[in-house]
Amino acid sequence: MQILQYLINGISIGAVYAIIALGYTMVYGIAKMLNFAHGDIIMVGAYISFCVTNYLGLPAFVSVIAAMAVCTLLGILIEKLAYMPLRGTPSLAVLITAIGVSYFLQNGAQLIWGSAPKNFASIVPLKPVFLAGGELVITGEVIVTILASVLIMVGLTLFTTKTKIGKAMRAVSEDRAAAQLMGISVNNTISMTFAIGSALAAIAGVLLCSTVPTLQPTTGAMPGIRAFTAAVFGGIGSIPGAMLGGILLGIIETFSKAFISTQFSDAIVFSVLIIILLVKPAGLLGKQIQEKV
Amino acid sequence: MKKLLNNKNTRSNLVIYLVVTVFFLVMQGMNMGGMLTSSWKGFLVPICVYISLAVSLNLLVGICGELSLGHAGFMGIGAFAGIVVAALLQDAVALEPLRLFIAMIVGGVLAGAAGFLIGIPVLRLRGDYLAIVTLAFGEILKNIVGNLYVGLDAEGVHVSATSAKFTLLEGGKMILDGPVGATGIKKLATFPMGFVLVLITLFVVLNLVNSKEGRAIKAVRDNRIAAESVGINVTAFRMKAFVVSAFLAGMAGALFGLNYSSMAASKFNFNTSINILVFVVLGGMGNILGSVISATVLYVLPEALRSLEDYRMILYAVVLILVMLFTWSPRVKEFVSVVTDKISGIFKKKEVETNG
Amino acid sequence: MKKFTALMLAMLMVMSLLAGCGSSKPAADASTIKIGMSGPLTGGAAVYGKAVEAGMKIAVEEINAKGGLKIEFQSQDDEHDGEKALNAYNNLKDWGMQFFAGAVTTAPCLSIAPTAVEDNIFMMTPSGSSDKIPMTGNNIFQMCFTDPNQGASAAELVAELNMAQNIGIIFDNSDDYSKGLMNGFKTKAAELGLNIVCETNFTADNKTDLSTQVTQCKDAGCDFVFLPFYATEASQVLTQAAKIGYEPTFFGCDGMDGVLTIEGFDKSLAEGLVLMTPFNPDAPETQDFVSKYQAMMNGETPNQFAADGYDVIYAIYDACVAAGVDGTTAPSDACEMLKTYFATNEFSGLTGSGMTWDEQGMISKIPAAVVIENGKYVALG
Amino acid sequence: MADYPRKVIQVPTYNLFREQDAGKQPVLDVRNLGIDFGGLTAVDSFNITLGPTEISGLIGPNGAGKTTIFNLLTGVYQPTRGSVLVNGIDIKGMPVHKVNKLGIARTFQNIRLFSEMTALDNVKVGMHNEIRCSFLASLLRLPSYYRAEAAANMKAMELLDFMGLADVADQKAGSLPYGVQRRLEIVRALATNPSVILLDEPAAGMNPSETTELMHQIRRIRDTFHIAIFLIEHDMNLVMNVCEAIAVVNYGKIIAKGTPEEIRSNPAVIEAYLGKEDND
Repeated sequence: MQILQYLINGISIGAVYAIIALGYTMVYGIAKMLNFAHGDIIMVGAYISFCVTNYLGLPAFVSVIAAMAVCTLLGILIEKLAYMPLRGTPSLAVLITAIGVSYFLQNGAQLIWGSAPKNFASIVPLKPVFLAGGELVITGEVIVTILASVLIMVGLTLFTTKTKIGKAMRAVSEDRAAAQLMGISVNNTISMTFAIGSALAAIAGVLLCSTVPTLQPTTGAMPGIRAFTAAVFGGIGSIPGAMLGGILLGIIETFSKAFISTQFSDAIVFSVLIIILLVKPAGLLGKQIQEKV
Repeated sequence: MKKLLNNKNTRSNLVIYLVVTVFFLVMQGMNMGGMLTSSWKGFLVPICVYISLAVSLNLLVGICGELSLGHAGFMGIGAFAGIVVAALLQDAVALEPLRLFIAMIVGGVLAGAAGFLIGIPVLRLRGDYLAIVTLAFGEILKNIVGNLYVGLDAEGVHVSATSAKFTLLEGGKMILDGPVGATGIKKLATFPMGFVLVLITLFVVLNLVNSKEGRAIKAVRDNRIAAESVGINVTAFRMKAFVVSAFLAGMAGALFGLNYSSMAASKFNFNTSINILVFVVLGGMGNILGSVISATVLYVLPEALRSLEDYRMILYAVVLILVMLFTWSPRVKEFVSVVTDKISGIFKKKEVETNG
Repeated sequence: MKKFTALMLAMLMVMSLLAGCGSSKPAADASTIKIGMSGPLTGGAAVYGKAVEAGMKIAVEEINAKGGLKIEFQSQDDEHDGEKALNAYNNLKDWGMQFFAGAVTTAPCLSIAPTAVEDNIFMMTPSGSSDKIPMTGNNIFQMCFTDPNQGASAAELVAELNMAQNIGIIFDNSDDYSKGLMNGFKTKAAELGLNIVCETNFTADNKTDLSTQVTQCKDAGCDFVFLPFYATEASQVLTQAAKIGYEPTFFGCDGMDGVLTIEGFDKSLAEGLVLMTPFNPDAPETQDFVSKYQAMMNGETPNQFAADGYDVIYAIYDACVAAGVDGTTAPSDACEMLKTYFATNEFSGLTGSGMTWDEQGMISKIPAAVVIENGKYVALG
Repeated sequence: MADYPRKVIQVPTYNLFREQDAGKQPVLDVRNLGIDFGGLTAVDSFNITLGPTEISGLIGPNGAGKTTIFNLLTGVYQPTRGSVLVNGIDIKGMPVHKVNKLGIARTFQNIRLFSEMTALDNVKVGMHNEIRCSFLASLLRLPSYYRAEAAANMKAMELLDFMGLADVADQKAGSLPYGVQRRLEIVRALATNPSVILLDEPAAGMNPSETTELMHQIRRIRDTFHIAIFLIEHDMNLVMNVCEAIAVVNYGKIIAKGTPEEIRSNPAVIEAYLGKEDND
């Protein structure tokens, strides 16, 4: 029973990682950049949602929509101002810029919202489900997070395979130059990717803080790195891979904390990542690309 | 012709040594003359440490072309190894600079060994995957180092990975205390030793770059497949670069660890790795002098901005982004050149007017 | 790239010039003493630094409004990092600091303290609570409780009031404060025959999700959980426990203070929480401070960090007035005078009355515990 | 796959060895080589032997599998079937750099120079395994380092001079004109002291006068260094003039082998390949 409870906890935090990882994977797959500021967009999303519910007193779903709207705009803005001018330069230049953006968002958030942590009241109205005579608890957040992550994964898959914009995204991800020749606007497609990735980050932020209630300017940093790990784990660029990677990471993290060592859980999580990459260098569901000679 | 080529290399190397030496002499002179502020006195050793870290990471990122996000992990190994060694040799080696130097060498060797062990699996990967795995290893190293308990008492040295059964005899001294790290460290680091560290780093990296090993490493960066086709064992050379880089980072870490009276493993996290990477990228990839200067400037910059209080870090972020845009973005560069042309055009016009 | 290198080189030269110029200190003014403080004003621990800074600023404003000896105050960011803390301290020294009222968190304190001993600058930390800090030297003083002592008194209290059958402990393994409290508590608990059945921890890197630790305590059947860490993490534990319907007695230490004022935190979750805190914002004698603090910090209620900061400034000020230290006294002389003063005199402030310090600079004040009832602190016992 | 040649082609049994190579061990002995990519047979039953000082050509239409064969010969791909013997040693399972050490060097169809390094350094990279100077010696700048570097410089300059590239020794490889880059790649390959050199479309992108010069240079390489040359080329003029023997591949299989005259008149070749290309 104990093990089941940990499994549920693991899946729950894993599902949050999965949603963040989906955003990472989208951006990486299409813009080919490691957007280290992604975690901080999550934090902004959570703050917006917090403000809308606490200061304006509006219902939870409005706050989620507001957070998504703000993050989408923010994502596009960051992309246009900081990343777009660097298109075509070495990926390292963009990486450093992304780190600059991350510092900017963290410190900007501290200026706006202060450094005192806020306790994020869960936006999930569901009551927990008690099973096996109360020994097993499934909270509303767990249910909603898992549902949301699955819905987002399915939605994204459909979006990238069925819609015109989605197909354009895949084309840009495969071969940017060829896509441009086909009349696809690479800039617009990448902006669109950032918009979607950031909207997902907003949802992730709200769900993350519903599960783990502390909200402060650094809230997004660590989950951001974890989710990035999850994305690589599952095969970066692959939508189901991000989902699988996130869930697995959450479970491994929870289990290693519960049964091996709370101190070494980081080392264990990252060791598993390395082992996976050595066996499958492109991640669990990633495509192995052979260099043409 | 051949001589000229040699001269060119030698000359640019000499410039680097010269800049570093002049900086050292000026600073040391001002320090001895009591002209330095406390802040600057405090910066001297860390600047040397970060120069050394930036140059050694540049060997990996700029010259070898491998993105590493775990440099701070090696620094951490060096720091804690150095702290432990210095504490153990407290009585055996009375001469402080010698004890410090031994600590640095041990720190470097251990970090290099860790680099070798990590290199075996890691160097099978490339590009962004290598980056994420080095990040992971950096975190693992930090996690392991951060859970080591080392103590010294009458019985000898005790090492453990848990605090649960860790007890020392009366009068024993705790050297490393798990996540809390080391406290009560005897500060051994000095600016001259920092200068020696920078010289060693420059000597190793510059000599390596301008030798057959360096050519092979650059060849692997430029075109791995072609390098293999001319008989270069790519993995071996990536490994050499990785180990040398880790060794130097370990030495720098030992000096760093012995510059403070307390040191926690959390210092050697992802953010520190990123900071060193920022030094390298802003100084120019493969540009050793650039790394030296940018490490110095970017270390002092946030400190110089202290008077801005709350706006300090946000300004640092903005400066970072702007510098990246101005140095890399083709469009921004174009814009800047148009503007400067216009401005100089205005001045020229005025000149003409005043002349006429 | 070339241009950029040249630019950097130029900047470097300018900075080296500045390095020399800054050393000429302005002439000291006898009527004003200079107190410097460092704490985390940005980053994850900024909440503590900001609170102490605000508390200190209130005290400085009050004193300066009074007339007589004035205080010039400067606060510096140390990002909760030993390296940056030393830089901040050096910067304050350049500014002409006579007294160091910091640092806020333990790691920076441990990094600065040996240098302060070398410089013989009087240092009084408001909230760096490790016993290693005052042990560094006899000019390093503490305003807050020392961790092992507080942990021990917590255990005594639990035994005295017979609060627990099966005790669980969750602690932050990467934090000296938390470990100090935990060790003090455990040692004393063993002496008193308390029954600890579950001991689990987290570290700074994986504290985002504490559900595992809460579940572990629940599974071990703990009816009492000792939480020797800060309010932020505590609020997580309380929320997590409520989610899975786990209701033991939670017991915190002074770091737990402020749990009720975390914005957005459902106060009802903290009902019945017991914590040891020297500062009670609901007590009548603290109301003046509370209202000033709220005016300064957008209506936030002060916690013990702010109160400790406030007390440190008053303690230094009182000592200066009594010992005749003014703005022209050299820091080292001032340090000796204050050491002598504190050896024989006591201080009363927001966080207790009749506080005294031993020759090591360790404080002794009466521990007080409160229980939260109806969203207010109510004195326990 | 529709127009796969159904006709059984008579492959002439022609001794590819030059007279002076008779009785000597072939530098390259390829037996029944084949590779499949995920069920698709890219190369099959490829047999060839190369005498120690022979110039041979490998021709065939685009996509016939020529470059794949080169990749198999140099160990870039591991074959599914068959074996490659370089100077009598089977390269099976060897990494690319070890295969090179056995004496096989190559150039690339899409130039792969070390573009950020000077032409001279490119050649010195090629001489890597020849420069005898320990890691420590170069780190500490011992006299042996200076001796080795001076010797390497001299030899590299000689090699560059041999291909008429001495003037560009100090220029970045990436900034050189296309034709020069192709020749530099050949110099770099020569610098590894090979016993056989594989040239993948050495004349691609060259103008007619450059091509003519290249033809002379290829012969001169063989005559000076006494090594075998195996080249892929679409320029029939070059192939027919330079090569002493030619193998024609289509769909990964040899469809003809022989002297240039024999190939020119082979009906299967004309049908599969030359027929379309003869226009130019």
